[in-house]
Amino acid sequence: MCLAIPGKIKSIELQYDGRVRMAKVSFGGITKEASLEMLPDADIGDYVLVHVGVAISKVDEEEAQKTFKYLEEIGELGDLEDVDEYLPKTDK
Amino acid sequence: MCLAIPGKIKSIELQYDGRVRMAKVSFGGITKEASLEMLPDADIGDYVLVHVGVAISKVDEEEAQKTFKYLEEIGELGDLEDVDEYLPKTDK
Amino acid sequence: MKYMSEYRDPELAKKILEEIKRTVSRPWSIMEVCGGQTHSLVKNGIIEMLPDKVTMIHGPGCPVCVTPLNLIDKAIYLALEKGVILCSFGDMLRVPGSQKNLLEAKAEGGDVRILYSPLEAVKIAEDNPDKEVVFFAVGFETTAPANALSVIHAYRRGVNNYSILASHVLVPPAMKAVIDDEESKIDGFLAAGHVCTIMGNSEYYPISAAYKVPIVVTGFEPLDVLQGILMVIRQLEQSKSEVENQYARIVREEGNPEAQKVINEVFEIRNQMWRGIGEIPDSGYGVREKYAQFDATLKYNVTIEEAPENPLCISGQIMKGIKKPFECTQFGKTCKPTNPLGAPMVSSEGACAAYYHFSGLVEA
Amino acid sequence: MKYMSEYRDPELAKKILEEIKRTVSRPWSIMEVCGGQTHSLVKNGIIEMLPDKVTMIHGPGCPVCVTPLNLIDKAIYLALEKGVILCSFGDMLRVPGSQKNLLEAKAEGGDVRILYSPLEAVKIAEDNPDKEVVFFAVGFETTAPANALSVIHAYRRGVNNYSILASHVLVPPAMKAVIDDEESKIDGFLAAGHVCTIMGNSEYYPISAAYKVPIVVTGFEPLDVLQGILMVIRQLEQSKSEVENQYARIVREEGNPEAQKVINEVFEIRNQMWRGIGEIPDSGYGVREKYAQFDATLKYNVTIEEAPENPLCISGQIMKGIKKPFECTQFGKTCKPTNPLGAPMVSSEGACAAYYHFSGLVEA
Amino acid sequence: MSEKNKIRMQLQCPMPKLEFDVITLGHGSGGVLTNKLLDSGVFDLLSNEILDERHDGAFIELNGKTAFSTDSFLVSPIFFPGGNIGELAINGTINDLAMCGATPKYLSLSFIIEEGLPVKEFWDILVAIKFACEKAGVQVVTGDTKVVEKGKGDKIFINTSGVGPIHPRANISAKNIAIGDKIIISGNIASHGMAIMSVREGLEFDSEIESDTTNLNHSIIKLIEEFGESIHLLTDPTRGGVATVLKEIAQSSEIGIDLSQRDFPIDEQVASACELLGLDPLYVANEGLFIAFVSASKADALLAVLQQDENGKNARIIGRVVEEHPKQVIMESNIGGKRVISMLPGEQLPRIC
Amino acid sequence: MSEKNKIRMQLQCPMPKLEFDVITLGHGSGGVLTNKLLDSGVFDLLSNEILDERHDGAFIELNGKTAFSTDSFLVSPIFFPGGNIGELAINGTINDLAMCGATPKYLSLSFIIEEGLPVKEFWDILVAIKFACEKAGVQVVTGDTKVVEKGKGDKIFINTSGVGPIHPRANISAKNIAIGDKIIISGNIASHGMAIMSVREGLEFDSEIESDTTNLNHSIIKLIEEFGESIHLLTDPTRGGVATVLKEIAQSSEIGIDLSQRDFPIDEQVASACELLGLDPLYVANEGLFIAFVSASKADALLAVLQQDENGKNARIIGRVVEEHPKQVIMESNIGGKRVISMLPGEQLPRIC
Ligand code: SF4
Ligand code: SF4
Ligand SMILES: [Mg+2]
Ligand SMILES: [Mg+2]
Ligand SMILES: [Mg+2]
Ligand SMILES: [Mg+2]
Ligand SMILES: [Mg+2]
Ligand SMILES: [Mg+2]
Ligand SMILES: [Mg+2]
Ligand SMILES: [Mg+2]
Ligand SMILES: [Mg+2]
Ligand SMILES: [Mg+2]
Repeated sequence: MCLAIPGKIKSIELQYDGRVRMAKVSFGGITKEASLEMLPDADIGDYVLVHVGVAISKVDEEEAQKTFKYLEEIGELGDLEDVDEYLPKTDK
Repeated sequence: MCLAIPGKIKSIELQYDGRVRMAKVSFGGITKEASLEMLPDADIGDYVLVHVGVAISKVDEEEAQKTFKYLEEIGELGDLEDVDEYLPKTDK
Repeated sequence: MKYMSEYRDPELAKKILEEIKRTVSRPWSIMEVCGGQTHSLVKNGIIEMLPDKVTMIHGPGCPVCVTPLNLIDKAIYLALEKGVILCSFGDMLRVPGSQKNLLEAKAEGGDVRILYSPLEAVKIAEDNPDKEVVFFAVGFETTAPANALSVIHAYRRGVNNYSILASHVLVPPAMKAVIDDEESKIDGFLAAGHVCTIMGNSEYYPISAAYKVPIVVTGFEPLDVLQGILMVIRQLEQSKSEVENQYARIVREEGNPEAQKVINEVFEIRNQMWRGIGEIPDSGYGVREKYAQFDATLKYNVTIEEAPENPLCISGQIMKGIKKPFECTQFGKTCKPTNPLGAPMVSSEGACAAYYHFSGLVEA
Repeated sequence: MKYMSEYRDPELAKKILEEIKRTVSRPWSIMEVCGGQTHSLVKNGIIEMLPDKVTMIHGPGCPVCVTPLNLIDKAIYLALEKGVILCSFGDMLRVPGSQKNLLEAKAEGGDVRILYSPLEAVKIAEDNPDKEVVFFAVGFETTAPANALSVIHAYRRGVNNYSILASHVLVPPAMKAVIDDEESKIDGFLAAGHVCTIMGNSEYYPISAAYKVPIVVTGFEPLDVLQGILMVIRQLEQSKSEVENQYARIVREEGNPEAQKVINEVFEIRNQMWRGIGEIPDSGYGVREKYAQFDATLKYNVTIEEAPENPLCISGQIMKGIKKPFECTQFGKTCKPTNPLGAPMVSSEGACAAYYHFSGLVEA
Repeated sequence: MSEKNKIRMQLQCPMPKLEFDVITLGHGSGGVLTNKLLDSGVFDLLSNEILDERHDGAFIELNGKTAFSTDSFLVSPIFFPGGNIGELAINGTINDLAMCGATPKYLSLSFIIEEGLPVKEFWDILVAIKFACEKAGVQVVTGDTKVVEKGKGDKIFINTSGVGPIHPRANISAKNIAIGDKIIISGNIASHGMAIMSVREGLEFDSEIESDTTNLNHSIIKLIEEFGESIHLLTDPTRGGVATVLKEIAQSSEIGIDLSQRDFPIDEQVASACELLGLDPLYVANEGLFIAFVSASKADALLAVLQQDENGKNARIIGRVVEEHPKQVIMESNIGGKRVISMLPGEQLPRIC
Repeated sequence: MSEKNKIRMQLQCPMPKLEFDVITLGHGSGGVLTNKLLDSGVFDLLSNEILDERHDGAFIELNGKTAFSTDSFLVSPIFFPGGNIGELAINGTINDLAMCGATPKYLSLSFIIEEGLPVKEFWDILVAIKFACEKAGVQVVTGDTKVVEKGKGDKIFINTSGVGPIHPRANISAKNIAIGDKIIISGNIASHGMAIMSVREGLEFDSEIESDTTNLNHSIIKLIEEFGESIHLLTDPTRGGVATVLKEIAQSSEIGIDLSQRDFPIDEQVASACELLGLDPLYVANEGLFIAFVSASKADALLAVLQQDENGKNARIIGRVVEEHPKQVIMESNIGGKRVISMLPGEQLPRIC
């Protein structure tokens, strides 16, 4: 349910008589417009989660690493050289 | 203009709540319905001229021979054995 | 078919032609009033068989050709913009309106239906109660009774989603208008047999008397037309100007009184626009007030700007017999059946199209 | 794609699985509330990878599946009989109404359009001022803000030919309804990450406390789901019943206040029919009076008889986790994705369809 | 196809029980439903070793000079007196191949179905296809089925393409036409088009008129075997009718054609129907008719043989190739007048008023 | 076709001046307008000796084992990133022939045009057809053009059928598939379908995704020349995508197939677009892609050769034929789970909610 995917804001413009901030969001190289009405402080460069044309959340980079930290915590990453390897990389 | 062709009334029935006499008219073997509202005294077996679904005239058998009589008159049928040859034949 | 095939006999045709040749002593111009007669002349190659002294002039008797441009535009508008089921006779579909024809409107998605009879249109209206059905009721006196009948049927049966877009034209006023034109050179008329079937012959006596022209009520088969021509020539050669009836097997002196009654019930005489000719007083039928609800012109109150006719088209002169189609500068060049500039190029009964198709003058 | 691909790492997945195996000591039934999670489980083959002691129960979190039959019939009626442009998300189109689905309505000539976003529908309405445009606004809390936004856009811009046919369902009341069922055997929940993105976590504390169930707000990628499962199991094994947030990269404790504002502006909470489950109090959103003109249910006042669900379909029990799809007598026999008897066989997020497609149990 | 034949065929080919009543979009999606349709037994009607391979294409054997032809068939209504669109599509391509002097052998068959077509109608079409193929001795070896939404098609369109070896004695080419060639028509004109008209809404009439759709390949091969190179050109006057096809030939080959209206064979009912609707039979479509340009010296002999054939009973010489008026077709009317024959400017419309 | 190519083609092929802007019913009537369209110069693009004969069929020469295939093409929109319906129709049949191990040689081309199609669009389609034919080395030798009323078609449908000699070293048949065969895919999946999606109204997105439509015949013949009988089966996963085609093969040949999701080549943008719309790329249509079943011993060598080919740069081994689970296709997911691959139940719909 509620298919939503994270993308990076490439540009922002005002539409609908200047009332609405609309972003061009890049998802792995493809671009789609999304309304920023739910994220007043989202800015160019931010990663946002987009659902049916509306950005509904900013991705928290720090929290994004928690899954990997959690695994490290439970000892399962003990044999991995470096946690960083699994952390989100910067998108081209 | 006013394409109309002669056909023979095969049957008559009342339609439109019994108000209208409609005929099945045969034209060289094909059959099409025609209203008899303009020909109150047309009957089965009569040849009628039909235009856009309405019978507008009964063919006068006697007059039909006039063309051939006329030709005879003007002397042009003189060398024909028999005028009858050119007169309308009974349709199958 | 009985009463048709026998009037196509080649031997007899030849004999009448010989008699025509024998009879004619000087040039005569004869107008066949009716497009059906034009069709018969060209389809059977009669024009070329006639002696040079006999010139046939193709009259205005093609209702499809004289239906005003504006009315075609209205029919198209009703089909495309008002979403009505627009019913019509087939040959009306290719007649150009100012922008397009009904065939194109149909191709663009308009519900345009070709019917054999206006009575069918009333049935379609009954079968489609939540649609409006309009019949494009063109025609001469011959067709007026059937169109009127459709209104009576709808009236009787309470079919309120039916109406007609009427354009009825009357032959005798047109004949007068044609012969009144100073350039006209008509010596005699073949009157339209099927029009007379309805109206009888009485309307022609005053014309024949006033203009001193022979008028022969004539049928449509080759022998009919040839005999009609012969009868006119005989009168001309004898300086007579009478009304004769070549087509007596079909046409009664008084016409068809029942049909006249039906016409009178639904229609009244009014001035009428003739495409290519202009307005002719008392030359058309309009729907009477009693049946106003079946008059599509009132029902939809569509105002469409009068579009100008193509100025290069001389169809008026063609229909008055002043010029022949091949005297038109556009004939066969910019104006062809695939791209008609004027109405006479559209219907195969139109003088220009008839010439284009059947005569030896042009290349397809 | 960043923030997706890294959560699909096979090595890490294996490690979490091993930790799950190590942790679990007795059988647990965990409901993933959201159809997106179900999809992830089956598409990635996770269910078979889990230890036998862990049973996943597929919850009611597929809005497409729980949209009332009657509302689908209404949407079809609007498309076919009222001639509106009916816009919808794609997966709604194959959901069976009582007679047919929207895809069939489209195939029958209805103007049914698949859109990515409800905001597009407002644009379509603006571009087609002489047409009515209806957006079939289904969804959970995640989608409600976008649907509400479309109404606000239309309101602001005076787009009066736009309305929504709304069917919004709320997750927490459904979770309660499911766990309240006496046959229910749910030990813990993976809460729907994207719903929480909007609403935050606060609604789950009372549930977790009242029913003594661990609730872990969880994402949708394989690592997310696996980690969520592990977190639930850890709590269960330690007899805890807390609310945890596996999906903190996206979900804030308080949710998205702007989105909540937009929802509140346009919608109010009301009772809601859930297909296959029945009416659940306070489990849906209706359009507020201020925006009544954009409410298609009021605008068209369509009354369509409630059609009975197929009595053989046990979709209610499926969605409550009481039964597995293959325990349905119709599963894979009369009921298949090509001929779904109930909604869970329709959307590929529906529990029955997910099982049908991706699990090893059936032949296509 | 006559009523009797139709009933016989339906008895021989009872429709399999199916899960669906109408063809839906899914049946053309390439997925489960497409396969279900393929496996439903519906297509078993056409089963043969080559088709049953169900590969991306068919494996066939051909050696030497081959004819290859294609046509898409749209006809409304799809069922009409004397046949349906199925046999029309088969016979159409078979006849085009025959006109090349070939023995039609393998056909492809491609459907574009408008969603909502009753499976029963599809079945009836396939049954007609089956029998048409059997009668002509051809096989459908490869096919395709697509489905379009309502309003994006018209019940069913069928494309057939076909191949077949050219008869060694055949030498068919417009280039072979010579001054003096006789023009032979194989039978009554205008039957197909008037059969369609007889069931067109708003124009319908009762008649015994049936479409003349049939396969001409056996008749043609017989003629070629006997008259070989004397047959200069073969063509089937389908859309546009006899007039259009002859005018096309006159123009492209720069020859003159003289025709005699009197000699055109036409069924009385068909002629009457043309009178009723104001149509010229010369422009009405035919389906099971051919025109042959034959060297003058062999024309009578060929005509005699053709008149013995079931497809040539009403065959007649209707005209000849002349040196005069190149590119022009001139017809002597029944009463001896002359008229020039041009092409149909568009679809012929009933002329009523 | 890239933008650059498109512009080059348009420069090379300026449209002739025509009397008409749109295709109308008359152009399909078989009469004057049909001839006018044929003579307008529009079709000169495809001119060749055989086609120019303009007979009822084409005269061609074929010797021995031949492949014969047909397909009707409907695509909306008719112009899409990377191509248009014209080249799609040419490449589609070329590829079906190639999948038979044949060298495509002669094509038929049949149009069903919805009234109102701008002639300019028709021209652009013909230009694409011309270049696709040239690239593949095939000739259109026979054709047909029909026009339907508005609302009875969808801009343009194209049927192509084709024939070509089967390569003497080819032995393509599902019967040759053996346990252990490797399954090779020639390139990235799902590009065509997602290129279409990217311009579907209401779903559109910006991307560099282009349809993969291309002719595969040269690539295939090269492989056959080198690997002959080791290539057991060839097929192009068009409608229904890779999943559907493999499931069909597994079912009809009663073999098991194991796939590895990890090994499927896919363009990042295409993958992202699938995520955005909730589509499974395994079910998305391809046009210039093929799947080969190759005997295990030759698979790596073949892959190496294929990867040198312009149509095989991204080729990969994606699975193998197994004895277990006959008729089933089982895929190991990225994270190591297993799922059964079934056929698409109908058209795949964007899954958003
Ligand atoms: S040829 Fe054309 S332009 Fe000239 S008068 Fe006739 S209709 Fe008008
Ligand atoms: S398998 Fe079908 S009938 Fe059974 S519960 Fe699922 S949807 Fe209902
Ligand atoms: Mg293929
Ligand atoms: Mg052909
Ligand atoms: Mg043909
Ligand atoms: Mg195919
Ligand atoms: Mg239709
Ligand atoms: Mg032909
Ligand atoms: Mg094919
Ligand atoms: Mg193909
Ligand atoms: Mg053709
Ligand atoms: Mg359309």
